[in-house]
Amino acid sequence: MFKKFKINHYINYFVIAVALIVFAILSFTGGIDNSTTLLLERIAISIILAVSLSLVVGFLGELSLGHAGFMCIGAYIGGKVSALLAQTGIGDGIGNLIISLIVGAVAAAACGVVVGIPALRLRGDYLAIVTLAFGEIVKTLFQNSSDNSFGGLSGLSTPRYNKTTLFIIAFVVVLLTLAVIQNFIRSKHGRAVTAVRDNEIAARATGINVTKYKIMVFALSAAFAGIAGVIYSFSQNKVMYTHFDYNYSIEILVMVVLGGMGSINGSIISATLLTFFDEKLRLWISQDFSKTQLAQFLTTYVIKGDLAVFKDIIYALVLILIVIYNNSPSLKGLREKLNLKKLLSKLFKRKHDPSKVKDDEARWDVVPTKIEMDEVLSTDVVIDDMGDNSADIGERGGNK
Amino acid sequence: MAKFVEKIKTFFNTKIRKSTHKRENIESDYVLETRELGITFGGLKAVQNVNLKIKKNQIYGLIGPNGAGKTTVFNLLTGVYQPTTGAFYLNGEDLTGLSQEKINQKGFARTFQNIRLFNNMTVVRNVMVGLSNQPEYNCTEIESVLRLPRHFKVEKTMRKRAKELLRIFDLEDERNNLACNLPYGKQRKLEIARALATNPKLLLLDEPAAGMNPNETEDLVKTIKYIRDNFDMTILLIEHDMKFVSGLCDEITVLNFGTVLAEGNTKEALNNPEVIKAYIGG
Amino acid sequence: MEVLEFILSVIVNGLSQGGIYAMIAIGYTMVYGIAKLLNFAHGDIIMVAAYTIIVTVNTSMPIGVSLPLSILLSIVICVLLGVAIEKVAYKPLRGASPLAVLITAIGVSYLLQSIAQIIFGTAPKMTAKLDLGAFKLFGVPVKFSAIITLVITVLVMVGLTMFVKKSRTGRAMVAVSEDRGAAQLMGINVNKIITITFIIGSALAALAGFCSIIEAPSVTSTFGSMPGIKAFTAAVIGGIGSIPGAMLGGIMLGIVECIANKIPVIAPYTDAIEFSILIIILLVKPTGFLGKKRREKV
Amino acid sequence: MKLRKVLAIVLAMALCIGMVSVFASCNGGKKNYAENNTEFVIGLSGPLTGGAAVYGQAVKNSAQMAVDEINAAGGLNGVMFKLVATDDQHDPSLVSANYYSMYEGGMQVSLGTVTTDPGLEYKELSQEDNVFFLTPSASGDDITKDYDNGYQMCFADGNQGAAAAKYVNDNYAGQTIGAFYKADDAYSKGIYDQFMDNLNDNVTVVSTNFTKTNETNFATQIDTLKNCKFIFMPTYYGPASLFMTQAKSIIAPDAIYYGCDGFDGIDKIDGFDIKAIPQAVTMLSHFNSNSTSEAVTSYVEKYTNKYGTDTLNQFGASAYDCVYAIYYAMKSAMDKGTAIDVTISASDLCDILKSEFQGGFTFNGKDQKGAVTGTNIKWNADGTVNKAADFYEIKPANK
Repeated sequence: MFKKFKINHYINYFVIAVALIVFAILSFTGGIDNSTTLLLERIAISIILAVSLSLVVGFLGELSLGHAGFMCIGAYIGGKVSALLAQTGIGDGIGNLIISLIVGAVAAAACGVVVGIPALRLRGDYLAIVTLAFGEIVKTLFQNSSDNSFGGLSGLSTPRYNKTTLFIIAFVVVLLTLAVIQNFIRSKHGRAVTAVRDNEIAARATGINVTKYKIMVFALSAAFAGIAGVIYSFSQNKVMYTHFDYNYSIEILVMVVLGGMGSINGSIISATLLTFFDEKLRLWISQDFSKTQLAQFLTTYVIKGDLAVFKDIIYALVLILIVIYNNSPSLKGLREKLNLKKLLSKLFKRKHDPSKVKDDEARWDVVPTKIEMDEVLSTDVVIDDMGDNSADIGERGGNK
Repeated sequence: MAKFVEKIKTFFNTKIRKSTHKRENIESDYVLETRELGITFGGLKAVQNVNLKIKKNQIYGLIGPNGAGKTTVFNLLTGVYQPTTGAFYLNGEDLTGLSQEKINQKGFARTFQNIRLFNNMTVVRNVMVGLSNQPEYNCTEIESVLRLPRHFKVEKTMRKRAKELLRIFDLEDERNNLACNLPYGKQRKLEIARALATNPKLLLLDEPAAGMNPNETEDLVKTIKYIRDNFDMTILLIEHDMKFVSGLCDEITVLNFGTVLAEGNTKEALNNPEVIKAYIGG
Repeated sequence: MEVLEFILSVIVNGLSQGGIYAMIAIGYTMVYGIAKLLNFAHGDIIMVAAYTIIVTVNTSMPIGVSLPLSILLSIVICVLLGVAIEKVAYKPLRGASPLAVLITAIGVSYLLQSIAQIIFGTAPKMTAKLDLGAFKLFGVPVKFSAIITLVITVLVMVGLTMFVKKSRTGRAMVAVSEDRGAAQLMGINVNKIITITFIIGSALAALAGFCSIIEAPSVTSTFGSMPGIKAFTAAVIGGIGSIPGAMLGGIMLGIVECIANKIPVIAPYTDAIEFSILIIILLVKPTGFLGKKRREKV
Repeated sequence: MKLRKVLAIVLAMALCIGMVSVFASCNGGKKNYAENNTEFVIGLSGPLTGGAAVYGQAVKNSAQMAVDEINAAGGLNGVMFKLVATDDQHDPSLVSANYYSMYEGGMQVSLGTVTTDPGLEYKELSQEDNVFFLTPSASGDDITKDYDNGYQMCFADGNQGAAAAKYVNDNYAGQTIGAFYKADDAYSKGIYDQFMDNLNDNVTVVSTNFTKTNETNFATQIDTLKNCKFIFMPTYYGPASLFMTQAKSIIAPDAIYYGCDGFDGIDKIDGFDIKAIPQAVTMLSHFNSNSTSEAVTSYVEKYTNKYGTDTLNQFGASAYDCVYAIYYAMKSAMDKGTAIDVTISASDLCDILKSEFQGGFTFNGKDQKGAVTGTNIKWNADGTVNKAADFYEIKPANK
């Protein structure tokens, strides 16, 4: 049995668990500040969001811009349940937490199914705009809810969970998320999902139930986004709908893309780093940087707004540069020269030879994801739309 | 206005079309039998009145010039298109109107003219996807996610079976390569292996020898015969290469402009003057 | 009277708002059709145009000089900016995954917004010189700005349709959007066509910026994002890639928005209604109203 | 393969150790984070970027100006002040991070938040650690409720709404008036709700609102209000000025716009020519930048010289007063013999300031010459401010 244990499949659990234990010990011995626990909470939420979105974007190959919408549902429903439970005998302990997490996840998953249905007919950018629209609709609905249902414009008041220990729960949920999503991906079902991504028509012809898997993936991904939302609601006194706009969905997407689509570990790392730097940069610029001579000069002569804008500029520039560097076809040579993996393998004189790789060690998660434009554009085989474009049917031309 | 009404009518017609055919099983001695199979796109009759009768263990050829409707027949048989007329039966069981997935599960497996592999997956996993619907590899999502023993058992046996299939096609050494990195000929073979993995009763091969050199073609002929003999398989294939067809097929059907031009014994059908005329032109 | 007023104001305001959406949507749809990329920064070009116009108009020049100059200037700046964005951010990614291009576009959008904040600060920039007043039509006040927007929209649409149908470049654009590879083989310079697309798209965005400014003479750094999203919605409703589709989608969205805003009970749900319409239309017709079906060959 | 495993484990370990060493640099518990301070640290969380940044910047600039002045004059018994401002983008969910970074960075006293929504989060956090805050502009009624460590320099929304309702009751009985507010903004909605609650039944109100932070097109709202002669506008000046510009030729020229303290600064906006608005513009406020009082003119002049007129508004004026109020309250306590060391903990300083603010401390500006936002300012037991509000006619109707 132990022979089956593939360490490189579990390294991420290991790292997170070790980090969690270290921080938990520190937290109980009073070794970390509230600002750090808050940051850890945020990182945990980002990781859950990024990993769950990665399931849809990286493994199913569909672009979703409505992830914040699912999170919004989780935050509001879970927060409301938690607030109601807090008034009853259950109080605001761990029981409350578990029930709210489950209810939030189920509510979000139900909405995931609803979004999954259009995903059967639409692909690519069409689906992207539908998911974006979904997120905005959810936001608007909560915005216009009545004061005693979900708080409407003034937001929903939720009990704030003990902030010195919430991050521990959040990271336990991260581990759970990872376990479920990784195990799902590394099973025959995950293979089926990636098959649908790679070639939907062939997947159908191979007997894969595309409908089932698409809806399942959307529901699973939404459920974890909902869980992230519930944790978010525990970390706040108030849940405001404004937090869940499409910019937030895009932020999550950026984490997934920068981490390398289809790479769970990449998503984890980029979610951690982006959240960390987002926080630190914001505070650094408004506190330390603003005291420097350069900042004085800039505010006096160059910029009209506040220095805080610099965070956005740095973020935007880094984003553009990284994406261009990683994806530009003309920089391929440079990329290969500077490839870290290759450099490392040169260092250890190891050559990658696929025929010698043991079966179980072939990578699951790092795949060069490439969504072909035409494939994205096609709405796929919808038989009742045959209409009048008969010219392109049949095997004329026999292209490949 | 009239055009608009017409459009609405066709819109609803296409919706209703699915339900007009009532599935009825028949008595049949054939693995595949089609009756008056046809499809109309808009006003164009792409395929009409195709009556195929394929016996068990036959290798059956479907030939015809470009645009004759061969691939359309394949698409009809595998549920990509729904026929406007007629029906088709697998061992007498009516499969008309079922979804692609269902048809595959009933026992039709196909390859594609323009190869459709799961490019970003390894070779062995391509085949494992094909295996995943077999009852002996049944394992629910819950079992997989919770990593219950069944998951490991299924994965192990599936992988073993996949390797066996790959060995037949000389692909075992390539099993951990990404499918998109295989050379063309091997990609074709992999597609056949994947189709075979779904344990079909009828294998539909769409131009399996396209783009292969004579050596590879010869090899392919052997492999197809091997499949028929060892897997107890019935095979329907589309091909252009006459030598390939005459060396392999027991019977053929010749299509032209969506209608059947000739059918029956390979040699006789190929020597039919109509067929020669259709191929050479005139 | 009430009914007449309602109808008239819906027609005038809805059409002018729709016209603005249509002009932005055309930019989206053309770039999408030809360069196959979702130019998320398109909305921010409107913001740049709006800043340019307000800054120019606020100078001491008489309005008769500064207004035409500002329009001209905004078009020139937007065109240069659009082309620059294309060359710097999108061109290196030609042939890469569309998702990568989308992320870059988002980055460019953030960048433009932050730069605007640095240059102009966060306070809204306003002008008092662009008030065009209103007149009464059947007793209903109608703003001149709405009329001007309508005129500009009609001119742009007619002009663009003519351009695409009649001119060589226009036909080349259609060819590239149909099949880039084949167009290239036919001797069409695809890079040039893509640049021209960005030029036209940016110029239209500048005009849309002008129309928004005369309607509400104030601009902030996020001025373009919501109209951008709405226009993208319009482009998808009309069938992305189709120019008449973008016009149709834009005008439809403008009218829906105007009607929803007029009815107090549903006014808070305006955005939700617009987006629901999008979802419903896409579910019934997955390619939008006038979009082309591209089917995968099997 | 072995190498890879080893490498992976080593990397993982390195990452863990690295993270731990980054995070856990100090030991926690209920400790005094100010023990290494060399200056008194004043904290502030406000929208420095995003849609509401105008207000955040006004507060930050003015508070910095006041701090610089105090330091230039020798600080408090030789101890200088330092302002730490953090960006919350008007998003309550960013407040906790800001708060803890400031608190754990040595903040001893604070100006709370600039806007109300984040302020509600801030008040919960600050009361746990007992940190004193005097907010310049978070005017929500709930800001000072429940706990005793929060005070306001601006009028609470309820008071403003009630005052406006009284004015309307007195002058517009039996008539129809209009109201225009931002429905998802605690400030605007708060005043509006109180206004409606206090209004007599014989006044009919036509209400319209907007929600988007960056809304620039008010055609629909103007259309709704086009027959009103009196329009109550509890919004900030930005949207109000846009409304007026767009409504210039639609709303009757003899109509009156009536705003609250958020209106202040409306006549100073670059590109907005208030004289071109035919209607009268009036407001109820604690700050009028056109006032001739010495405190106001000196503040306006200094601010304009340093930061221009773009962000000159009552938020800033109020923040300027806040810093001085804290300064004089500390001074007053020291004069009474209470020792305030530079390393005093936030909680201890909070107790001192609370007893000052509840013990009859009166703030009357720099050198007792009158503050920018009022004279002889006192605080009620519930933390709300007690000062006079003035009714200003910013601009009379043309003709």
